[in-house]
Amino acid sequence: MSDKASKDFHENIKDHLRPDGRKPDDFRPIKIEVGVIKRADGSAYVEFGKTRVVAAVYGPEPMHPRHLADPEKAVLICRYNMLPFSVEERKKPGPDRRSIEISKVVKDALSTVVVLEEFPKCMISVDMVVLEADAGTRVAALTAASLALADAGIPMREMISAIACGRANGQIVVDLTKEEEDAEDAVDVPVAMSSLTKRISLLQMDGDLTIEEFEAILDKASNSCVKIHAMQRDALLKKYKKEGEEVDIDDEY
Amino acid sequence: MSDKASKDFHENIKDHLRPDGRKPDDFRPIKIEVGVIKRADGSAYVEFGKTRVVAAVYGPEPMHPRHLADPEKAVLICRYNMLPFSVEERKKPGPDRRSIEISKVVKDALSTVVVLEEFPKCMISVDMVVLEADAGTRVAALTAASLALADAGIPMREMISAIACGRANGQIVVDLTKEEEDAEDAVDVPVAMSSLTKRISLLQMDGDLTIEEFEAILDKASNSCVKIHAMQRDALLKKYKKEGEEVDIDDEY
Amino acid sequence: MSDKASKDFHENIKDHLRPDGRKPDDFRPIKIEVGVIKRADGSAYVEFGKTRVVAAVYGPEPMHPRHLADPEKAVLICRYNMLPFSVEERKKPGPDRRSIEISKVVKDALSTVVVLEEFPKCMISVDMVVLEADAGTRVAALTAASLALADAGIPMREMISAIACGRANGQIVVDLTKEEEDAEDAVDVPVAMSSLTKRISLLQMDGDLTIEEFEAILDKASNSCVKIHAMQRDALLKKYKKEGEEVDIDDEY
Amino acid sequence: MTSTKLTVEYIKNLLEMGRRLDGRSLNEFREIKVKYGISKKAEGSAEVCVGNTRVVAGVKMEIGEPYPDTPNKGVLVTTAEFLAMAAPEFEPGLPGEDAIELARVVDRGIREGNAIDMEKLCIVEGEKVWVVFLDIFVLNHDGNLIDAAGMATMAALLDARMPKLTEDYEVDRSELTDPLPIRDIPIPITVRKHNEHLILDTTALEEEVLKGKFTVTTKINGNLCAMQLSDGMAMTKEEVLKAVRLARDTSSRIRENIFGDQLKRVKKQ
Amino acid sequence: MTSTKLTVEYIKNLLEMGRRLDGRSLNEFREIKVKYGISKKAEGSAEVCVGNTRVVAGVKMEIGEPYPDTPNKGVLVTTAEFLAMAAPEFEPGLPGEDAIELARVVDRGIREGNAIDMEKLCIVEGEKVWVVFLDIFVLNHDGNLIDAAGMATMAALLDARMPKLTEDYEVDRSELTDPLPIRDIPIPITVRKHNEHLILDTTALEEEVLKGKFTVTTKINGNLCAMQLSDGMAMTKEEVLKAVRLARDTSSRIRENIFGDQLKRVKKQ
Amino acid sequence: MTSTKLTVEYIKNLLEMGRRLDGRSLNEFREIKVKYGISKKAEGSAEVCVGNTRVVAGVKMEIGEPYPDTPNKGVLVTTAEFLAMAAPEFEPGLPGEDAIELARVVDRGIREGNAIDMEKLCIVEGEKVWVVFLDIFVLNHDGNLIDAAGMATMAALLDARMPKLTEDYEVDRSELTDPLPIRDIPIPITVRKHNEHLILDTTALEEEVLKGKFTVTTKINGNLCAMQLSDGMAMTKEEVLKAVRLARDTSSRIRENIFGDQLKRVKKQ
Repeated sequence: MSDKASKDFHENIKDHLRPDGRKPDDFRPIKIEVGVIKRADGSAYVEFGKTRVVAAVYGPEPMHPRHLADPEKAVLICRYNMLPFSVEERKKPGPDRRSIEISKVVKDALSTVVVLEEFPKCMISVDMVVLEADAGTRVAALTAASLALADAGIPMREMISAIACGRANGQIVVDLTKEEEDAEDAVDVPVAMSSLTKRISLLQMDGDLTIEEFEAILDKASNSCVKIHAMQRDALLKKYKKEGEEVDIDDEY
Repeated sequence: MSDKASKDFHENIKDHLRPDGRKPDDFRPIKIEVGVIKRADGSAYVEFGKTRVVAAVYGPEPMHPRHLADPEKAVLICRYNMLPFSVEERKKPGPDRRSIEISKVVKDALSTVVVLEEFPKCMISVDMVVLEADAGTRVAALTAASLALADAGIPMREMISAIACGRANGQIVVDLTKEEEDAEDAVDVPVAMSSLTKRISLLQMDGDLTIEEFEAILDKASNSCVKIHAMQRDALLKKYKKEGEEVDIDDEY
Repeated sequence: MSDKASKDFHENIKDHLRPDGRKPDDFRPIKIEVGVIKRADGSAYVEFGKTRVVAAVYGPEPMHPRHLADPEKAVLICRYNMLPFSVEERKKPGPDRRSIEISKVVKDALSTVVVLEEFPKCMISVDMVVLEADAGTRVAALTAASLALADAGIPMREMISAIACGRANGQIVVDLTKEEEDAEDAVDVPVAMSSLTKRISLLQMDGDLTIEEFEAILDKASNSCVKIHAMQRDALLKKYKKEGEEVDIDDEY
Repeated sequence: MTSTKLTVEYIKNLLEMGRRLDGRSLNEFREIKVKYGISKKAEGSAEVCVGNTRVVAGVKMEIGEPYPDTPNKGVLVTTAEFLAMAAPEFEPGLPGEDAIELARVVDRGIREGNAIDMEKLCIVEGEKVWVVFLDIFVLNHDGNLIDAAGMATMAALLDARMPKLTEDYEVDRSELTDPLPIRDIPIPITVRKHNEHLILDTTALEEEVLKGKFTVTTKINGNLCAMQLSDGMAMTKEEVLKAVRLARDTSSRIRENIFGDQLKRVKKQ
Repeated sequence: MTSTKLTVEYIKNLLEMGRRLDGRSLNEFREIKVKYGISKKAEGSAEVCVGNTRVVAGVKMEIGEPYPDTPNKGVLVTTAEFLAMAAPEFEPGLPGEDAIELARVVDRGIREGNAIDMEKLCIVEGEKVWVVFLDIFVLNHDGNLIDAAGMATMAALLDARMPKLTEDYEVDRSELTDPLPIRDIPIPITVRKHNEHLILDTTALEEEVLKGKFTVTTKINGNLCAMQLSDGMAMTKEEVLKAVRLARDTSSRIRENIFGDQLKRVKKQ
Repeated sequence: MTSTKLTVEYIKNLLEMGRRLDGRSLNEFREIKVKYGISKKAEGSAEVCVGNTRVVAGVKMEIGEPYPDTPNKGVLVTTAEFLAMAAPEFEPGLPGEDAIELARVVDRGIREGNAIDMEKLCIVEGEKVWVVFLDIFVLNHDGNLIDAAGMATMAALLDARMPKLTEDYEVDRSELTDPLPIRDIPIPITVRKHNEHLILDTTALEEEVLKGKFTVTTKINGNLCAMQLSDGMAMTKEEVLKAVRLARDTSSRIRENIFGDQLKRVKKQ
């Protein structure tokens, strides 16, 4: 951003309080819990305000159907689903085009950190279920999925944390609600970043942004991901402490 | 049932004639025929009044797709289907949730008597088609399926006979018609019983019954199954006589 | 046809010009091109007036799923599809009953000339896509498919050429448009004929024809197929000349 | 060589001598049996057996909208299913290409042969018409399915009576009124070929040898109303014409035999 | 012998002595936990845990047309899905026969047990009624799914408040009004059998041994409103009656324990 | 090592030196050819070739209901299919996740870039609006499908003329009237990455090496209207911003080159 543009831009933005009383950089109340689905190899629950998501991991296990196996690495299978009663208007059960796309970008993001090469011919399944949706479900799902993989002991080079930032009611804000997403000028940018190399692996946008606005959003998002990551770590530690195990979580988690 | 309750209960019930002139314990005209589908390994036709069902059996043959084979026993596959023109309002062709459930309970019932362990990795298919439906299609289908299995020479520990009993127009009756099923107080209870050990392997109910009423229905149903079984035996004997074969039907059939 | 009948019949027919100014035996402007889809093993484009079709061939390659392979010959797979915007009223994407039937009759016709026995356990796929539809799409598709197979170097005993003839506005005509197909008395008869043995391998009809009329249509169709074949040959030669290859097309093409 | 292959070879040899396994002549049909009213819940229904081939068909009628281009005509919807019980090679599931082809060939025969007076099925032009559902099921497959299906469909149509229409255009099935308005009785006849021989009414075993088929549907007046060559058969022009004539003559004979009574009724109109 | 098989053998031996792996008596339930309002977007929702089995259910309401034969009643639509996350053996995709059976058994209990006063869901007779969607999801499978699903569904129904209806019959979800009219609290109880023993609330491991099941749903007054015997269990008449009584008594006890407060409210009406 | 693998290695080595197999520079596009009106039956249609990549798109318009939350706007429906003919690795059947992603990314560009003035497609507020169907088909896949699809879609929209609306709100396709109201020309540009290098317009072979992609769609005024990072690419913040600028500049250049005439028309409004 040029200095001039940056100055204009920041002057236009007033740090007024948001509809739910938050400041621009505030998250909604976040709750993260690990190990919530007993039968699964790993699982996590993530709550961003009224957005609530459960993720569970099975694997690695032999790929089936077998002809889809990759001889060089594990196949990562991600399924994001909203429960019919998680939204205002009942959603028909089963995947739709939106959920297929979200499943794909979540998988694409996770595949940048999971050490798939360690398990040729295998599959690792990640199921994400949205219990209640109030914006930010894909980033909550990805944050939960990343934790569930760690909980399942799947080797990862680093952790992934995700949050949506954007513009609403004239200012750049963090962790938008559905109400903010419905604002006239709203733009929502879900972003995922890795914990060590700080690389962005999920990034979507639709709306109308200048490059300067986008840059400001990206800044806020990457700062936010660092904070989310700290909460993910805490949740993992909490579970392992509870289980009375030797706590020795690698740096990347 | 306590003696008191039983007395009250039976006094309340008057053995009046039914809409089609039958007495409470009367079946509708029943017609049973074996060997009606030439290409099949076994088949049967059962008619309870205007309810008409054909069943045919193929197998045992190697299970396909192979990965669904059970290394310890044959897989029993049952498919119950109503033809589109078998009911008042045309039914769309193909399975629906109701027919999937009926296929399942019929399979569950048959699996208590068929000696599946004798054919590991195989499948035995039972197809049932309702040509015309006037209540009692699942019990007619199960009665026909059991015969078709016998006709196909599939080893069975005993035969299965089935009938629906229930309450209609204030009394406990046998083999309800659709008209009776539509009565204000109607409850329909399909029941299947085996021929030797007299064990119940299909039992469904929905409505509102006291335990005493249910007990009376169960009594009538088990008596009726004994009679149905005699007719099944006759039909089998008739076929084998026709074929001029040595008639040597085992006791269980 | 008896002489009398034939005379009567031909007198009834006046060789008046058609809605688009063509004479009864005239084709619409025909354009044929070979090698239009670069990734495919063979491909062709055929235009009969405003009817435009692309066909592409892949194979022979090992059949998958494997359990559908034929140990004695290659399996020929044909898929005919209309793009949603190829017709007046948008067609939902994906196969429907009409396109499944057309795919089948095209496959049946091609299977009379392709030397499938040379490639046991293999598959040869023929995809046909209708870009714009103005009657005669199946014969254009089959004409293109036959060329695409030749372009892919798949051994064929002879070439197949196809055209629709029929009755419209009181006379027997060649290569009907949609407008002619909508005439009160219209009957459309798609016909495919092979190049050497002149055998008919696709023939469909629905409408109302005397045997005499049908015979006249069949005559026109077989004459027309000979002309179509010449154009197919030219298109093949043109491609190979362009490529600067030694031109040595077998007689059957 | 498996026993099936041996049989197939044997059938081939017989055909070359103009003979068949069951002793019939090449253009002789098996016994045809028609049973009407196999489901009282249908507006019309019938079962047709051609030898061991067994097909049922039913007619159901509902109120629906006409197609925009035929606002004053009823709508015809035909489906067919080869039930898994009908042959070991049939798989359950959605109708495959053979069942779809059969339904469409039978449908075109009924439709283009003007079997039903579709204009009489118009209730309110452009708004409400009768929709006729024709559902065909193969119970046992012993060859020649299209012909059997065509006859079963025609029998079900001839059996059909229209349900009562209430004043506010609802269907009242408690009362059936007039017969369905039938104008013609098109019959499909399928011809197969072995060398120079044309063969009718093939059994399932014979169809192992004779893969290709050519179906010709003809009306009462001998006109052609539907044709379908398929399954990989190639015929010369002369063979096609010979087959068409054979089919027309056979169709006429069978129509007279199995629908003789109804034929008089239909012709009178 | 795999470790699972060993466990299965061990469970079998224990059952023969009338004992269970987790020390419970044969007709003893695990701890039941109910959590209401797990999705504020639903008209009603609840999660029920029975031991490690975890099921969520939600109620959504829309405006729709009544069935022609019940023009003055609302419509109930029940679906169930065994989420792939709930057990390694569950596959993603359309609900299988077990999930369909569960949905239908729970539905029949709610429907025939008159849990909802369906007449109060009529808006304009024959034209507009409330459609109640009951969606059930198994999050973790540790056995006894039907009972847990039945309780979760009942809890979601008791949690539900009706959305506001605008003057032109549109749903206004910004405001929830009265509770859904609940008339009864039917509870399904599933009985399994090992030799002469009847067993309640089985775990997933126990269900490896005890394949067959018999579910009995009873109303507040002790009347039976739904039954389902399935999964290949054969019982004598006497066993059936014994199981029915056991289920009825257990249902009554559990209803009192987990829905005690609501029970008073419902009984008062 | 297979020949493909060898090629892949060779491409990798070239890219490391900032070079490409076909001699282009890293941010150089192949020749782009646009052909309008490939189906006269469509309201608008076009074919775009980018090198050997070949994509067709068509516009069909129907009358439908608006979404409740945008009662005064038309409806846009975008589908995409990778035809089996387009590449040996494409399977027939329902669109897979890649085709769905492409359709949704292109759709968001058109929608959020305000390519169409959706308010002009309102006929009767809250009741009747034009539904615009955008159908995209890949005929030959030689890489960079999203960009080619975006251009083909935009070309089809610019080609489109609205059908006539009769007095009783029926579509009369015999007469096409005004052009579709186009307000902007958003163009998606996809950036791939190899080490520090950003690469544009990759071929199918290059995409064997460069799996991840980042698509940025920009409007005439240079604003961003859609982005999508996917296929397993991880970028630093700086790389993202560099890619966004590269995409914006390229988009502007290509818009001018292939839609120069229309651009003037659109800007004038």
